[in-house]
Amino acid sequence: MSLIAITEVKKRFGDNEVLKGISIDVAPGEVVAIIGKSGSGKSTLLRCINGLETIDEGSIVVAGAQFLPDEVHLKALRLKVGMIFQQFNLFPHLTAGGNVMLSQMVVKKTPKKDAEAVARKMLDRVGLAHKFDALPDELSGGQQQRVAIARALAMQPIALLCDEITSALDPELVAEVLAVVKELAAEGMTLVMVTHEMRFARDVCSRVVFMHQGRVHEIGAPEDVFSNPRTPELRQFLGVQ
Amino acid sequence: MSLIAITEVKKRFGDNEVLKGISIDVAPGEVVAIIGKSGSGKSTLLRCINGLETIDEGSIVVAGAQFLPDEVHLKALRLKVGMIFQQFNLFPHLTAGGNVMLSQMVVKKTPKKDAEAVARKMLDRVGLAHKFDALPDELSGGQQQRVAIARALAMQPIALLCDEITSALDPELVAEVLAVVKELAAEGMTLVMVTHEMRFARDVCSRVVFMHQGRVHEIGAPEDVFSNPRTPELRQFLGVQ
Amino acid sequence: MTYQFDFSWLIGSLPVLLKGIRITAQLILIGAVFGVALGIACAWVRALGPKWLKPVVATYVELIRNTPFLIQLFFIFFGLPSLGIRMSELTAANLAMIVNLGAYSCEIIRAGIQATPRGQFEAGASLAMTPFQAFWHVVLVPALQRIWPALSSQIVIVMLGSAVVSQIAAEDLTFAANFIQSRNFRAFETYIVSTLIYLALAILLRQLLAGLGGMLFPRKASR
Amino acid sequence: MTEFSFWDILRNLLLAARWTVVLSLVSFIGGGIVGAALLFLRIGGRRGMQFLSRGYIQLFQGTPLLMQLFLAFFGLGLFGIDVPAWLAACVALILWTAAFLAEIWRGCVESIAKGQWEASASLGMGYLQQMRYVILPQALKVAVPPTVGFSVQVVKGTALTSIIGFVELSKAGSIVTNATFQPFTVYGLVALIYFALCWPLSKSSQLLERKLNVAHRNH
Amino acid sequence: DALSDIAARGTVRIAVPQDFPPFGSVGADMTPQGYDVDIANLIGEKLGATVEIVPVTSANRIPYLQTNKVDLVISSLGKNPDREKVIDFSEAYAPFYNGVFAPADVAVAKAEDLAGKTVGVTRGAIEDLELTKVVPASVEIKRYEDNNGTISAFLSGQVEVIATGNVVAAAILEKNPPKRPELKFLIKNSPCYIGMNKEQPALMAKINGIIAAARSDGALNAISQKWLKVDLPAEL
Ligand SMILES: Nc1ncnc2c1ncn2[C@@H]1O[C@H](COP(=O)(O)OP(=O)(O)OP(=O)(O)O)[C@@H](O)[C@H]1O
Ligand SMILES: Nc1ncnc2c1ncn2[C@@H]1O[C@H](COP(=O)(O)OP(=O)(O)OP(=O)(O)O)[C@@H](O)[C@H]1O
Ligand SMILES: [Mg+2]
Ligand SMILES: [Mg+2]
Repeated sequence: MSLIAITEVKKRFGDNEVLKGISIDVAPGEVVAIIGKSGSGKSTLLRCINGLETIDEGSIVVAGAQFLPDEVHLKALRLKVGMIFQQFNLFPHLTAGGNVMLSQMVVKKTPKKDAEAVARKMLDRVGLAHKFDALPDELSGGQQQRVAIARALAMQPIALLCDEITSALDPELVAEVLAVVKELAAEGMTLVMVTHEMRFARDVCSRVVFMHQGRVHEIGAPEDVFSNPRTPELRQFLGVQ
Repeated sequence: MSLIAITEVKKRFGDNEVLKGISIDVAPGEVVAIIGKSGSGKSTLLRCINGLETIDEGSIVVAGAQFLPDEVHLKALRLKVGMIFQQFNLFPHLTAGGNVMLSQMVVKKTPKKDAEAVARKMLDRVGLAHKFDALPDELSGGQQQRVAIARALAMQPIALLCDEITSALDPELVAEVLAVVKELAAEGMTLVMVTHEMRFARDVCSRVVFMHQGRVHEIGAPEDVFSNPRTPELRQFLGVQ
Repeated sequence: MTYQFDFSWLIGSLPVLLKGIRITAQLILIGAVFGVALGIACAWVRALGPKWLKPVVATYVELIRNTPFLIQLFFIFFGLPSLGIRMSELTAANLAMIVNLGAYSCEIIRAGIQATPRGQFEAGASLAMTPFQAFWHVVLVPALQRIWPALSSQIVIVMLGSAVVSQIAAEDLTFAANFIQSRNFRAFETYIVSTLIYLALAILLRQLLAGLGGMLFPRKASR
Repeated sequence: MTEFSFWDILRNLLLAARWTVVLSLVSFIGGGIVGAALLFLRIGGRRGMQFLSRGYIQLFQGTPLLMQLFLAFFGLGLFGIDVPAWLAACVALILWTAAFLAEIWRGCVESIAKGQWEASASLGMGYLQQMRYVILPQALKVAVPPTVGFSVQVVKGTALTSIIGFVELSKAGSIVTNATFQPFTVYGLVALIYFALCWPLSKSSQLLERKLNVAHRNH
Repeated sequence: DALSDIAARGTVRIAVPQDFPPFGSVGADMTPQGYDVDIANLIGEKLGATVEIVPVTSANRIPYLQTNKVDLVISSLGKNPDREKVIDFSEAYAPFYNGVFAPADVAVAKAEDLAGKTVGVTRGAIEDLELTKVVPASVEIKRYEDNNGTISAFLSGQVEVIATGNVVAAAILEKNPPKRPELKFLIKNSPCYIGMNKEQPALMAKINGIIAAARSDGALNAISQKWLKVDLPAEL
């Protein structure tokens, strides 16, 4: 059974139809890479899965529960699916530890002590146990992004959505973030990630989705997609003649 | 005889000695690339040459005239040496033409008509004759940077300092700016440029300076520096083992 | 100049002055705490609150910002009783200050909220927070930090503006000054002294607010 | 004793509002000129001048306008300078307005990116040239909304000149109240007239701000 | 000196109240009118000088005089030793009985009855100074900036009891207010004097002469009749 079932999803911004009927099923433990040109709708798709945008048609079912845009359903959905952003979006007024603790305490009403224990564990998992008391400003971009991952993990989601999480990083910092993601994948976390790191997508992902103009243009195992692009659009995108 | 003679220059910000005794001679018509890690003092060096920072020790002599930090000497220095910045720093309230005309009229008291003629010539030289009346806001980053070059050229400097002038540009716009610089070099302009474009440095420059921790760590012809890095620091910086 | 300055009255008038200082301090303390709280509530309404409340808050803010504090004070003290709402002059002064600061701080805080990157709000949402939780825990503190200097200035301005509450017999520092000079006729000396006290209070208040800001908000790492 | 009709009240208040308007205009224009001078001293002057202008701003922003008015009127008189109420009101309001405008404008000048100073310096311009041709034209644009916004404070500040016997709108309000015993009507009208004077100013300040922000976001 | 200054100038500047009917208030065209205004005009006439009327409040009338912004204060000014240290007073020119007023249903007959009550007065007025002396400590005195504040506070019910002049209360009554101030007891008979700067014997003599003449030729009585509706009391 699929963990995330996306069926014929359409999304318009005014007259601009950004998603033109997307269907993807993600099985538990799968790591799906979404690739495509700028403006093809990748971010919009992830945002719809997380309920940050409402969809106009189609359905999104996560772990058997249909997504509806009211507060109770949204909360339930977001407890299941975590999201990590390109711009990290750490809370600047809280320490790394505070960032990881906040939503546990506020949303799940976890007692402070337990939340702190979880936070320490999660920061350790991303290799930042020693930065518990550092403010975001005192961290490098790579470290900030790893804190953001720890923050999402602390909510114990069953899947993680990652939107170009290394694009805002200096080249030398990309590796440390990807290493963490790779480990998560190895541990069996379900991941849907928009990425420009083709190498990484090929090595780590179980499936690759190529989006083009609001549609799933090609989908398949990474070997197939990267070695045998069938459409001229994908070929052009990958830069192979 | 050297056009720019930098001798044992030291510069401190508080306790932080950023330049620890720099000596470089630049001959007329030379194109010098300065490379090095972030924080190694490259920008600070350029800013000292242009008198935007005062130096603590050593001397900087441009075209035979010693640099002293009073307004008369500063003005004389800056008439000889133009500077172009990473962030373009165009004057947003003036058109492209106005940007190129302003300093001629204000500093050199050139009559408006002559200044306009020079401005048109310079904008033409950077391929933007048709953008004379455009405001900076209406130009792409690459175009803005080319206007900045035209603006500096309009003062008829004997040398140009360029501080990472392509770093703030989207990749597709880098080429158009570098093309202009290449042409300037071919025409015999003396250039000192901080750059991350190794390929460009290798192709266009006559000498490459590798700065490390406030010192000139290696200096030489591009072939030598890039093909035969002698120090481990340069090797690491260039990413060769 | 024939006028002879005479500050001998100062000793005898000290209790009156001290009481005036106490009342002024008390007014600004209560005014600032509740005024800023009201401002936060209004800013929330304008940013995220229910639709029907927005025009109400907008009208309130515009009315207050475009009429003199003195007139607002007269309305509360002399006007409201005709609707059967009666209060002591101190309560009226406090209320007027809260209402006044509430409107100004609403606008200031709203500007701080608007400058918050959208991503902050979305990060909160994606961690399953409700809009209110995201506002309260994620958006508010950085927004307050951003506008703290502006808010501090406004609080000082309201403190100085409170000089007019003496008009409704609230016994603040200006009242003390007027009271003393109505007895000793040493108007200039009295006003110079009270002006200096106001200056000291303003400087002190600014320092206090700066200190409070340092306590409330994490220091940015210097880069 | 004379009876006041509603129209008498309104007419008298409106007549007094003329003085509020005149006083506001004079304070604002005068304050602008003095404020500009202060601004130059504050950011470009010599050390001593910077210190003085900072002290000035501290003093006028740190004491109630009420006290300033009183001291300007009676204090100057003490030194044998005979100032009529309208002059004292203008002087105090101008000095007070100048202190605030200088601070507002300083913020605007400082909001201009450092790169603008550096670019113009590297083109050989001197301090005054940079100010005149590069910084001020940009700062002026940024300064328009907060300046218009502050004009509202000036209009409201004129209410306090009643303390030195200047009969403007507020004072007329209390006088008329005392002759009619209708505080609710009179103060209601007074508030309305102030609102009618101030609201267009606040509103245009907001609109200008929005317009300039949009222009900023274009790039 | 002040008298020759006035003569040289040709105008005499006189401070009058603007918020204190019937001594000084405004007509429908905002011109000052009242007992004090008529006295000011009378004095101007006798001095042979144009009168420049300067409206003041009880809070600022003395500073006006001290800074030479006015030559005379005719502003229902009461005399007491403290004040006499700072300025000089002429002969009395108007009667003034100040008392304690309240609506009919408030039971007060003497100062002691005020215990525990709140009384409104105008700060710095003579009734403020006198009341402060005579009432028990448990009385709360609310001191308003000007008469306007005191009267508004009474009419809006912010205070139940006020201390003011009998004629002031009468003027209020005349307007049929929602609350009717009735005399409970008199505090003091404190006639009004004209205030002027110290050490001006020539001016003082001149003013006293004018007052004496007005008293004898009935001019003063006429003003009293006009604004107070009674004859000038004998003790004046
Ligand atoms: N909130 C919005 N309102 C209007 N249009 C939007 C909005 N968000 C996205 N769009 C439009 O939707 C289209 C797809 O945007 P989206 O961000 O999903 O693309 P993307 O594939 O993530 O691109 P990129 O690689 O640049 O991030 C674009 O044309 C964009 O302009
Ligand atoms: N105005 C300043 N005040 C204090 N320290 C400064 C200042 N400008 C630069 N520095 C410090 O000087 C050092 C060198 O900075 P500089 O900008 O010259 O480096 P750079 O080589 O140009 O780096 P990048 O490649 O990042 O531009 C850095 O450590 C920086 O923090
Ligand atoms: Mg995207
Ligand atoms: Mg640099």
